[in-house]
Amino acid sequence: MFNLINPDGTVRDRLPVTLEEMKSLYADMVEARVYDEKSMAMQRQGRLATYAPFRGQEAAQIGAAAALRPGDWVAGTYRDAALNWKAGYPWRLLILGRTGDERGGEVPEDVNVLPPSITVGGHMIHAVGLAWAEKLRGTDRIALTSFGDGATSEGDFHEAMNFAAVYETPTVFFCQNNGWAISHPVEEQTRSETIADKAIAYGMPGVRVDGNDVVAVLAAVREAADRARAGEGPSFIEAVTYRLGPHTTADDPGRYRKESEVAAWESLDPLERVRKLLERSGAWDPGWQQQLETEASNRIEEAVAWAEAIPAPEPGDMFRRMFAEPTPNLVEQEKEATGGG
Amino acid sequence: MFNLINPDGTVRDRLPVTLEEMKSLYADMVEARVYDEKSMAMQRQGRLATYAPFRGQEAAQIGAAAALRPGDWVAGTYRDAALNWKAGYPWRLLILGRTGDERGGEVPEDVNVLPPSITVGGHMIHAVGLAWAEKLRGTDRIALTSFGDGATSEGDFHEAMNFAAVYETPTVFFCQNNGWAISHPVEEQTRSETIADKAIAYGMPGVRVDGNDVVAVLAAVREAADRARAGEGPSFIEAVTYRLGPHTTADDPGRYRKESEVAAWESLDPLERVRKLLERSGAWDPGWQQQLETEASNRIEEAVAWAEAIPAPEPGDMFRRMFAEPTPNLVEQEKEATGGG
Amino acid sequence: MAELNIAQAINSALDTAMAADDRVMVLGEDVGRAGGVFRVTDGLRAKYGAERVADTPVAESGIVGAAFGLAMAGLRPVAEIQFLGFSYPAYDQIVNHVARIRNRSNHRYSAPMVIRIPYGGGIGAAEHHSESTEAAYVHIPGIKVVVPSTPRDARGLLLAAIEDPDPVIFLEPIRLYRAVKEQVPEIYYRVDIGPLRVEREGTDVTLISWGAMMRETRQAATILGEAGVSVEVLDLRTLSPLDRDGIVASVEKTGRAVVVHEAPFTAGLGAEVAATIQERALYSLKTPVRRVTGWDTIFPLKRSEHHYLPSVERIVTAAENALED
Amino acid sequence: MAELNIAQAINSALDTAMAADDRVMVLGEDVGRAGGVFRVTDGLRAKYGAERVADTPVAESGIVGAAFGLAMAGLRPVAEIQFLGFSYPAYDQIVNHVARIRNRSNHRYSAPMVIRIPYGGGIGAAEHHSESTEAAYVHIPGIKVVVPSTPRDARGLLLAAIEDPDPVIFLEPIRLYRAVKEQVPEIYYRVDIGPLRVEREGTDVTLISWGAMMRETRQAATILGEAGVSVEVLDLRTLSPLDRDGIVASVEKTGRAVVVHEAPFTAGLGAEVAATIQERALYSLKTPVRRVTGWDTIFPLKRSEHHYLPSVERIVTAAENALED
Ligand SMILES: Cc1ncc(C[n+]2csc(CCOP(=O)(O)OP(=O)(O)O)c2C)c(N)n1
Ligand SMILES: Cc1ncc(C[n+]2csc(CCOP(=O)(O)OP(=O)(O)O)c2C)c(N)n1
Ligand SMILES: [Mg+2]
Ligand SMILES: [Mg+2]
Repeated sequence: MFNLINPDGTVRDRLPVTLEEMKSLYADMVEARVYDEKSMAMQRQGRLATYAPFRGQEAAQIGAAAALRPGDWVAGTYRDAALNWKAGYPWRLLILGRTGDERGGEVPEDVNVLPPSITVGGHMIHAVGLAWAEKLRGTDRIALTSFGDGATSEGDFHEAMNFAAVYETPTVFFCQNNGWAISHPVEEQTRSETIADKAIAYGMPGVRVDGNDVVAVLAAVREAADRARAGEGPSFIEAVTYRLGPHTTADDPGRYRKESEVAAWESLDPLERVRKLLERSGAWDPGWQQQLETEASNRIEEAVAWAEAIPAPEPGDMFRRMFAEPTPNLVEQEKEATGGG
Repeated sequence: MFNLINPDGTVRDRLPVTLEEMKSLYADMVEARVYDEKSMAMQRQGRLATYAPFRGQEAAQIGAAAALRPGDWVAGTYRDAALNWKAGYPWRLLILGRTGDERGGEVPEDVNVLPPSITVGGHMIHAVGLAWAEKLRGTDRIALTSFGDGATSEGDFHEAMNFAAVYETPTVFFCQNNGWAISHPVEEQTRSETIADKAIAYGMPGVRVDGNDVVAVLAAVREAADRARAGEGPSFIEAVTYRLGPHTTADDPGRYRKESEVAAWESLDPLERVRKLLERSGAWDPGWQQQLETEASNRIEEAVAWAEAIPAPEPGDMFRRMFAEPTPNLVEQEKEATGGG
Repeated sequence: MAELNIAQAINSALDTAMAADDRVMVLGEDVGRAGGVFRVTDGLRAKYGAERVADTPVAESGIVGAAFGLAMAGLRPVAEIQFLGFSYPAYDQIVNHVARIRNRSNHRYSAPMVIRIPYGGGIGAAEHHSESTEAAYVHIPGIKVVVPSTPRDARGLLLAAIEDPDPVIFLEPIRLYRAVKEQVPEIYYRVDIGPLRVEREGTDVTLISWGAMMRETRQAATILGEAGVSVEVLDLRTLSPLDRDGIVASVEKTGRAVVVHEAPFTAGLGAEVAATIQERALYSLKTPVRRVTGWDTIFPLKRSEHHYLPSVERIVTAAENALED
Repeated sequence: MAELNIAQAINSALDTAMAADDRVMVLGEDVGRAGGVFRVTDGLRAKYGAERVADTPVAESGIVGAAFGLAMAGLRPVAEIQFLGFSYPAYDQIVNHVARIRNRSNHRYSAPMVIRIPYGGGIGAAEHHSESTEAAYVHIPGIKVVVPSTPRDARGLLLAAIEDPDPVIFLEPIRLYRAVKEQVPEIYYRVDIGPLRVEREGTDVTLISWGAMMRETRQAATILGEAGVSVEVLDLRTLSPLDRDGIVASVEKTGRAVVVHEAPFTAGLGAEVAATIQERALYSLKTPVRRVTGWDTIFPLKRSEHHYLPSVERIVTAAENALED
């Protein structure tokens, strides 16, 4: 398994990033964690609909997104808030979406991130089509699709991998193997040696990387992205990580996994190892940490305030976003729904 | 690629079959070819609905079925008439089915072959469920599913392979790679080195065998079947063969493949190599050939006569095979359809 | 007798069926260790083991296809699809294989299996978690579709579905799982697949619904009743095959009907009910059959779902309009 | 003008669209080298190359899902599914993604794509090759469904569908592909998605159908006409959104309607048509709307097909019964 930074913060190998880059990756992971913690709290207060926390997967998500360029496509899941944010999806819209408002899916025109996919498996092929279009148009844009270990059991995973390989689309398949598909452990999901091995079935390069090592993830995804931009086709990356929290705020992990397993992974925390590394190089101190957390917290509070200030949707809204032009049928139903009819 | 008998009829290795067994495998292949040729002719005369010939694939189909035991399950396709027949599905019912009569799907109670699957990909998982049931019941029955190269592109292939591996069901996945999915060549269907390689993605043993070598196929399938019966789970076999005829009687291969390619495969004919081998061992002469063909022809003509003597279906039949007991709705509709209502 | 809600009644039916018949098994995502995302299969794995209560990979087509094979081989699988919106990857297996094997084999093979699927909105869930596309299954010949709205029907219908020699889709009203409790017999009993249940008798207007919308329909009936209207309420319970005689008998009496569902309006099951009524009871109809349904939109997210789901008010108004003619 | 049958008209529309707009591409099984199993895409690969006319692996979900990505990125894919019975593996992609992205992203993304699907029976085909499950798509909000019954409509509707900013399912009546020829304009023209076509005007009874069943419906109209009945014939052409005003206007005039389709009876689109008529024109109805449809059975194989497909006689009889009331 490809890894560069050990859990204790020592380094395996020369790092492909500068100290400044390390610091900003760390800052991003801190901001993501603050978002995750605030979201959990808000959900408990009833201010958000069900929320799927990514605690423990910050390195995987920030590292992957850090390898992308503006304009690249991203198709991720309900658990990829950190990845989507780093790729340009504003916190405020992610939060608005989580309040249960479709307007949260209206990402800015200059950001090519898709609204998070709620169905498992269906969105990977979209990143194949998106990348295929860029290839046909001759741009150097690529598409990254993020998904979990469980998603690799869906037939759509197979079709997406195969289409990408057959048409040599510039697609990066980024799998966050976080150990569980809700209550189903990855060992029971498949009998392949590793998930990365599945790439062999498609003649696609596949690598297994320490998903809690932000620099290793960044390096692996960058290599895959470079290959894609160079016209060398798709790649598959298995980032081995762990979901420290519940599947969603509606889930009770106590029913299916041991606290000891969680504790073991807590000790592999993706933020802590970078903190130690930075500290050792004199680039971290508690003051800076405090500052990072406060600034992140402020930005997210602003986003929350913005999202919660958005007036409730109008009864007519849902009719007006079905088609570019509402059909007569929808016009009629909107009238009826809004008392106009 | 695993192979025992060379195209010229010389032998690579000690054969795991007796001369008598060789002779009966040859006889079966001859009978299958006679059936295939008669079916093509009957279809042209308008006596059969569309027909999918298996010419060139006799060794794969007879070899695979020869490795099975009575009671084993078989889930194959529209092209697997020879395999199904060898597994116990009577010619007369296969022919009745091809005339466009559902009664052709009513296989004898003591034969566990499913009616041929017309959809591509959907039936493989059925063989997983069937085998799973036998495993749960503790019998030593297995299930073999036969499908083409094209079927491995369907998502259902992936889910079937994965379920079989995860639950260690006694399933044999038998892929007849005949080079084409209608007009789509296998090289364009996937980028994996071989189709057998796809088994790696499921931690399943996968072998590539000369599909025009009936003994090699028999040996490979028998090994997989033995493993399954011993509780060692599923296996995947890629039998490399070729569809010498059109995809179906409605197809015109001239639109997508070269005659030279067909000619090259004609010289690898699965029957001819066994004939030469038998001849060299003094176990074949033209008289015997004549006898085999006449006997096969007679048996098939009998089956045709039987099928064509079956009176036309009654208008009410379709209503009575929807459920064990027709619903009131169907009873009412049958009355209406048959003028009774 | 035991005081059970719908989730408990289903759990109890599964327990009873598994105890009575060792061919019965349960498979699906998170049905084992977790006991199902709605806890409907809670305790079954502990009691019957991981082989008979199998957690599956996330692969709906595989779940249904494997259950189909298990059923053809003589077992009685009860497959769970986590939400109706996740049943679509299995649509091909259901339509092209499960519903067809008896016809394809002229009775030689059959698929005695149940597909349990929670459906419907009202809990502020994420996208795809509030679907009510029962019509897409009712239109398919070869498979039965049932949906209970009470604990007693839930237990009896599920036991009947598991016994049925043919495949049955068993829809479970998510927002009613824990909403209603009633006394449910603990013995083995069946609620026949087919007949609707006249839940309330009346002579002025017939309210027709099923599953989760029965709650609003009942409330509307109460309001109308208090206003002096004699309301008949039908709970269809079985959506396929439809109890046309039961529907027609009621409308011939009342001459007015309102059909209520949360699925989109166009080509929803309400259309079939209305079409049937005008076909067989046109001359009894004093006024058009009203359809109170979801809109032809995507089921909205939490902040808008109250704008989408048919309200008690809409049902009452539809009935009042019907009564004015 | 050129004398074209429906298959040729569709081929011509694809050719015209690809020549006019290089964002348009075609993908599907056997659409390239083979020119499609019905030869509908014949010649396009030679003319526009393998990149714009892509043969795909046998993977319907992949075809639709990839086309969806291509469309979101700004291309105009026209995906072909070989037969309607093979569209079910793609049902999830169509229902959960293609039909929803505009709503999910509040207009930020859209899926301007066409899914071409041959449908219907009558050619003695193998199982799954004769499906007519249009209702399962019409019920889904967010996607339009059209089906031509003439070469002129086929070409104009397909050009309109390719131009449409939203996804369109384009159903092609297999048994009419080569059955009818007519003069078709070779210029670029559109047949609007939405309005039905009054194919024949009359005052006694309205016959309503679409796609392949238009042939039997026309023949029935001729027979009735010769018997002195004034028949109005509607070709719906667009199934979603449904032209309710057009249907109602006709029945208000005639007071009698027969809706004809080959899909199974229960919850077929005929139910929606009948429900709409009784809702909006009940007091004009002199008699119940009749439904002449396929049965609630699996579409049978060659030897029984004629027992399943609605015959001209059944349509004539239904109209005559309507006229007797
Ligand atoms: C098609 C589909 N089936 C089932 C579900 C319910 N579900 C939501 S998340 C999940 C598990 C996914 O696990 P994984 O892919 O590993 O992602 P993770 O949640 O671990 O990030 C399931 C089964 C779904 N959303 N979509
Ligand atoms: C789900 C589905 N999609 C498409 C088809 C149409 N079709 C019939 S056979 C075939 C090609 C199958 O090729 P392969 O699996 O290699 O089997 P072969 O015909 O070569 O034996 C296709 C696309 C189908 N029958 N089912
Ligand atoms: Mg996971
Ligand atoms: Mg093939």
